Amino acid sequence: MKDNDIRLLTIFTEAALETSLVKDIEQLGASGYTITNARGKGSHGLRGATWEANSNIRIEVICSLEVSKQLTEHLKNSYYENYAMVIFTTQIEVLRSNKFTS
Amino acid sequence: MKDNDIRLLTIFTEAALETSLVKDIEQLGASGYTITNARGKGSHGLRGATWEANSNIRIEVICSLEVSKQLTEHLKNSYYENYAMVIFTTQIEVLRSNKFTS
Amino acid sequence: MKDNDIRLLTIFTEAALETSLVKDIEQLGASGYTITNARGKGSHGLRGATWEANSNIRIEVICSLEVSKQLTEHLKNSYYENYAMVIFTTQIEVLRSNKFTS
Amino acid sequence: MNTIDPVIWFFLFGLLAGALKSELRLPSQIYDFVSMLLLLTIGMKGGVELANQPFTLLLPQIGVVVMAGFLLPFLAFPVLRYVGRFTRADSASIAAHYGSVSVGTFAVAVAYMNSHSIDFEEHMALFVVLLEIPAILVGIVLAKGLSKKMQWSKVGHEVMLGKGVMFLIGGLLIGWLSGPSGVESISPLFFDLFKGVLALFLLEMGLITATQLGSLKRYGPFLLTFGIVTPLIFAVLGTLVGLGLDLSAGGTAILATLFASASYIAVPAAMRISVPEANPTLSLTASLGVTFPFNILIGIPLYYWLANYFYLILFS
Amino acid sequence: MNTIDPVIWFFLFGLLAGALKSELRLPSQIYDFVSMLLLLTIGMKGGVELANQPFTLLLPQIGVVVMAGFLLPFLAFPVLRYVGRFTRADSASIAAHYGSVSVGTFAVAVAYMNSHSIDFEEHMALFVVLLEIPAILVGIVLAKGLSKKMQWSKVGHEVMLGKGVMFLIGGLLIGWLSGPSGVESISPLFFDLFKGVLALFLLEMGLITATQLGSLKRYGPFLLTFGIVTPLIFAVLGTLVGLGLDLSAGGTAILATLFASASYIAVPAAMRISVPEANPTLSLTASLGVTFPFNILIGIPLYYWLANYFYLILFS
Amino acid sequence: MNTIDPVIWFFLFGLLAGALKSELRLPSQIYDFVSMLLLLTIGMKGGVELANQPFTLLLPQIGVVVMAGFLLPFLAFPVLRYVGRFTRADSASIAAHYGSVSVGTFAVAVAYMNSHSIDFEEHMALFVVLLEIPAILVGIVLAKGLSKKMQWSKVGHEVMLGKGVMFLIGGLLIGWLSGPSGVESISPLFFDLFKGVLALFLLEMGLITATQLGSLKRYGPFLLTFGIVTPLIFAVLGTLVGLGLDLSAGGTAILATLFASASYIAVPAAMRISVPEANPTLSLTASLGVTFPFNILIGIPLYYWLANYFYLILFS
Ligand SMILES: Nc1ncnc2c1ncn2[C@@H]1O[C@H](COP(=O)(O)O)[C@@H](O)[C@H]1O
Ligand SMILES: Nc1ncnc2c1ncn2[C@@H]1O[C@H](COP(=O)(O)O)[C@@H](O)[C@H]1O
Ligand SMILES: Nc1ncnc2c1ncn2[C@@H]1O[C@H](COP(=O)(O)O)[C@@H](O)[C@H]1O
Ligand code: NA
Ligand code: NA
Ligand code: NA
Repeated sequence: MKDNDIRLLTIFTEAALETSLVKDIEQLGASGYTITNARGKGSHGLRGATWEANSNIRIEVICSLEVSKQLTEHLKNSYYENYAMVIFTTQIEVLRSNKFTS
Repeated sequence: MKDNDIRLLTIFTEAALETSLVKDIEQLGASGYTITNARGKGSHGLRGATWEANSNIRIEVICSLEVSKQLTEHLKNSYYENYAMVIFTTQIEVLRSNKFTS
Repeated sequence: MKDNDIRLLTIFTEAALETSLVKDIEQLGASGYTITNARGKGSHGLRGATWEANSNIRIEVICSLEVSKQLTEHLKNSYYENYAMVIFTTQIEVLRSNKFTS
Repeated sequence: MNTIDPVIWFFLFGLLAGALKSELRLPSQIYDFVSMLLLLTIGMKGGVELANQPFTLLLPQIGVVVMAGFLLPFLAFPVLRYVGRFTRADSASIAAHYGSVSVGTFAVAVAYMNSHSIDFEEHMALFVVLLEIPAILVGIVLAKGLSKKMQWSKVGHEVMLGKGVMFLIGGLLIGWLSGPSGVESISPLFFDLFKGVLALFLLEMGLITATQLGSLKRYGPFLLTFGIVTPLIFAVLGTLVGLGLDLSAGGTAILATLFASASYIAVPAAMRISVPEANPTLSLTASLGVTFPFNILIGIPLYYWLANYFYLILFS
Repeated sequence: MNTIDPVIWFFLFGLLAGALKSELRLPSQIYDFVSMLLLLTIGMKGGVELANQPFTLLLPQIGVVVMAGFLLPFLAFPVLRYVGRFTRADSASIAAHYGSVSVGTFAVAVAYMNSHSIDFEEHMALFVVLLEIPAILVGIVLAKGLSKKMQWSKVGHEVMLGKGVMFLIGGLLIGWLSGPSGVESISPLFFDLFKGVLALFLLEMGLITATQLGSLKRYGPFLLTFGIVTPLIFAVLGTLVGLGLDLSAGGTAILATLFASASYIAVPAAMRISVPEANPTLSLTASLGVTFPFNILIGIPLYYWLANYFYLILFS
Repeated sequence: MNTIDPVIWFFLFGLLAGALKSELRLPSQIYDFVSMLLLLTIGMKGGVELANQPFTLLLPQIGVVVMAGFLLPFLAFPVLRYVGRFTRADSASIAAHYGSVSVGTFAVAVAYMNSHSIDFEEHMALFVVLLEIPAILVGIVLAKGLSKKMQWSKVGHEVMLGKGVMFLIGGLLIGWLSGPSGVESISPLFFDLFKGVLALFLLEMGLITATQLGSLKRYGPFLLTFGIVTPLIFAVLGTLVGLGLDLSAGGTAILATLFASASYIAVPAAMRISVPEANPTLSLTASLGVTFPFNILIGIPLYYWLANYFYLILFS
């Protein structure tokens, strides 16, 4: 597998989904994830992180192109309709890329 | 409009500018933004987030190439000279890209 | 030097390394860095940021391709074996790129 | 002027600061901390009281209150669905908010009784815990129907183990197991600071309420009306139940306040996960933007007046 | 040794820990919280005092103090511009810092008076609020000129609604509206813990001051001299004003301290937005790196001695 | 039931909530704050006591305790290396954890003595500071050998200037310099709230301990045995040392608790930097997952019983 098959999948979404999404990410075969707290605005309005209910998180998953596609598809079907959520992928070069594609 | 016309514009800057920048971002037609707290160092010295006055933020805006150019131009003219600020763009692939280009 | 020689180097690692890594980054010639707090999971297990000892940080360094290679090499040799650490680079376009390559 | 509790001034100050778009904020972790202290302390107060009296004596009251918790959402739901013309999910979600209780409102009611030297049954705190949960379950059933597919264990987990409920129950257990003399050593933090902590909490509630006012305009007069009329009706029910359970006037007023209050911590979190198609803005606008300020500014004194009034009518 | 207040030891400990490059830090939200408690409490103290006495009696004092707030920056500006050779923006910004006041310094002065059982007028807290703002407006005019283009409404918003000023004013209003008996219920948090909260605040201030020492070296002897001489001169002016207003020796010393102190919360924030071309490092180095430690370690006792000395000279 | 301290109930509640995978959490900065208050207060208590008695009288005790701090890791190391079959780095790191002390355990021991009205020497807090560091140095030497290449100045910096040690030493100095009357003004925050703050700390410790239980299963019975037997043996040593130093029964029990306790703040941080090849999960599983709960639930009463028992045997 080539280096450029590695993607960084980034999700901006509601903090309330953290437990649920982490489960999904692990089940769909990603080797890990990184989460930071965030605030923001989008089509679901202002989410200013004043309190839990309107806090966002920012999840990053380094994974193979394939897993990234599956994850995106799954998230789109499960959450996109009812939750504030944005998903995008970036092409990256990662050290020891095999760690993320096994 | 094609997918690869979507950009992720990232800004590292002083926390004091948050209100001001959010206004600019909305006025220049971006559909949203995401903000996280940060600390760092650059040509304006150490900004260690010990307190409000030397805290940084990290703003991400997903937008069309065009809006990204206008935003960059505007931020450069309005803030670059007097504030700690770094701006860069990344090429990304975003789910439902039309949401960010309308 | 051309614009596309600029890289964004991102490091996900243990919060305990912050002081040490900042020193390395400066010594290897990067012009700055940005740090955010994070939590996550990887081959070293869950790092949930419940307390200092299992908190992560997310370091971003904008630098020339060359510096990014040197930094990656140095970090790999110094920390990769014994610490939870992930490193990757993204191609970016940065405003006033000469600021980061001098 | 001095008859208004200072904690209410904190709320109004927060509201004003929010309306003026000031940058004033309680740091988010401080807000979490302050909420947590409120929940733990209220739980502990209830627990200490439980340690003071035979549990069995309370059983009838407990039974009635829990039943009320299951019934209240059924009263609100049809109004929302057929008068308000909300979707089924939205109606169910809002009904769950109003069937459940607001811990912050309870704390203000307790502060009101204390500062007017009105006696009340200390075990009212127990009812906060009891009323928190049933409405959530009813809300989910109203939204989804009673299908076999419902993952009740997941829902139960979500509801019982959410932060709000856990801190209340934890406080209750700790207070009960430690007893009145046991908690003495920790009372400087949990009990002596309580009113000040409540003040900070209300400051932030004022700021949050201010952010709801925008959506209030958008969702129009129905939510405004609903958010005032429902607590009034529920308070009357609460007053009757309180008198029926032989509570003091103070205790009756607090029970009325609980019936009248709408959740904005435990229920929104549970609904977001279990009924995701419900729009959280609707329920929060009503419960936080209308009912919460109404209750703490006007409701509580009114419900106390009501309790006394009914007392007079019924018992003299 | 026991005559040094423990809160000062907290400051010195923070300074030492910072100088040693220790990893010691107050979590940022805790620092925000602690600052907020200081501001609210100081505001409330002033407000309670306002409730105690007819407002009109204070009007003359208020008038004089506000006028002083407008005048002080004009004294500092030419020195900075023509002796210090700073740019116009930098001179204006530093002048605004020194014309305004430091809430932390005020709190230490109050602690000093209390621990030496020195009486002072409790409404001094009101002057903190009054002196906070005028210097900011003067600073902006000094930097930009009095052009018609100035967006004064935006500036006013920025200045009045910044966190520091809002918490002070909010506390003042709450204290005033609640009165002395009203605030009693929240006093365990706001008043009893005050000194301990001040200790934590000063610990962090010590850490922050330590980070300024580096830039102090860079910007050389002028800032050092300015940061010591200005408070001394302003303190003499404050002493004269205090005696002129018939304040007690303690009250006079506190007014002198206010004049002598330089802002590091409200003014930096306002200048960053309204006079962005001013270098914030310069003003913070002077106000935090020099004047703050000078005032709390040496200034306050000195100003109290000064007040007594002038008293003797003038009134005997 | 009432004989169990409420702070222990907080720990058990945290443990339960963690085991149930509830979302309950102390916000991270609040946990930092709460730890910091514990460390500062314990340091200050020790410092105030130092101010009360001639330092020279304590010198023999100090000498013995520091020596013990250097010796204890040497006892644990061979067991870990040759019975537990851990790598040299892991054995050294775990030995350092057990040679050092746990501030949380100390605080619970003090709370235990207080709530049972048992007298003890107040300067025990000084021993916490003294026992914190030697084991770290020994651990590093055990892992790396005594090579000339060791950057001792870097290690010393790391160890002395880490947050835990700095707050303890800072508190000690502040308490010592301020003296008993000096700290009075800050005692509402630092001393009156202490037990409540400890309760919150233990709640979070319960949650953290629960997360260690998973790894406990993985690393099997050796760590479990080691984590119970080591404190028992070290406690006996501590009891003998305490009696040899002529401490009271309460003081002896606290010294035994210190010997028996294992660090989970200062040592893990130092080891992570100085002995990176040691697996931090192993030492934390043992110290947090086994020894900490064992000590606070069973150990402390047992050590007090032990101290009395030895007293009887030896002195009657
Ligand atoms: N154009 C955008 N650029 C950056 N972040 C966005 C954008 N749109 C939405 N977001 C983030 O994604 C979250 C959910 O978006 P939405 O579902 O559009 O409300 C928002 O709260 C923002 O944090
Ligand atoms: N080379 C860099 N890499 C990553 N972040 C940077 C870099 N330079 C500056 N920054 C960030 O951008 C902020 C403002 O930069 P500056 O205007 O150069 O002081 C800094 O405080 C850093 O957070
Ligand atoms: N596949 C991944 N995607 C995103 N972040 C990751 C991934 N793997 C590891 N990380 C992050 O990098 C840290 C260290 O990784 P590791 O050394 O694999 O334990 C983790 O705690 C995560 O925050
Ligand atoms: Na209700
Ligand atoms: Na001044
Ligand atoms: Na030990």
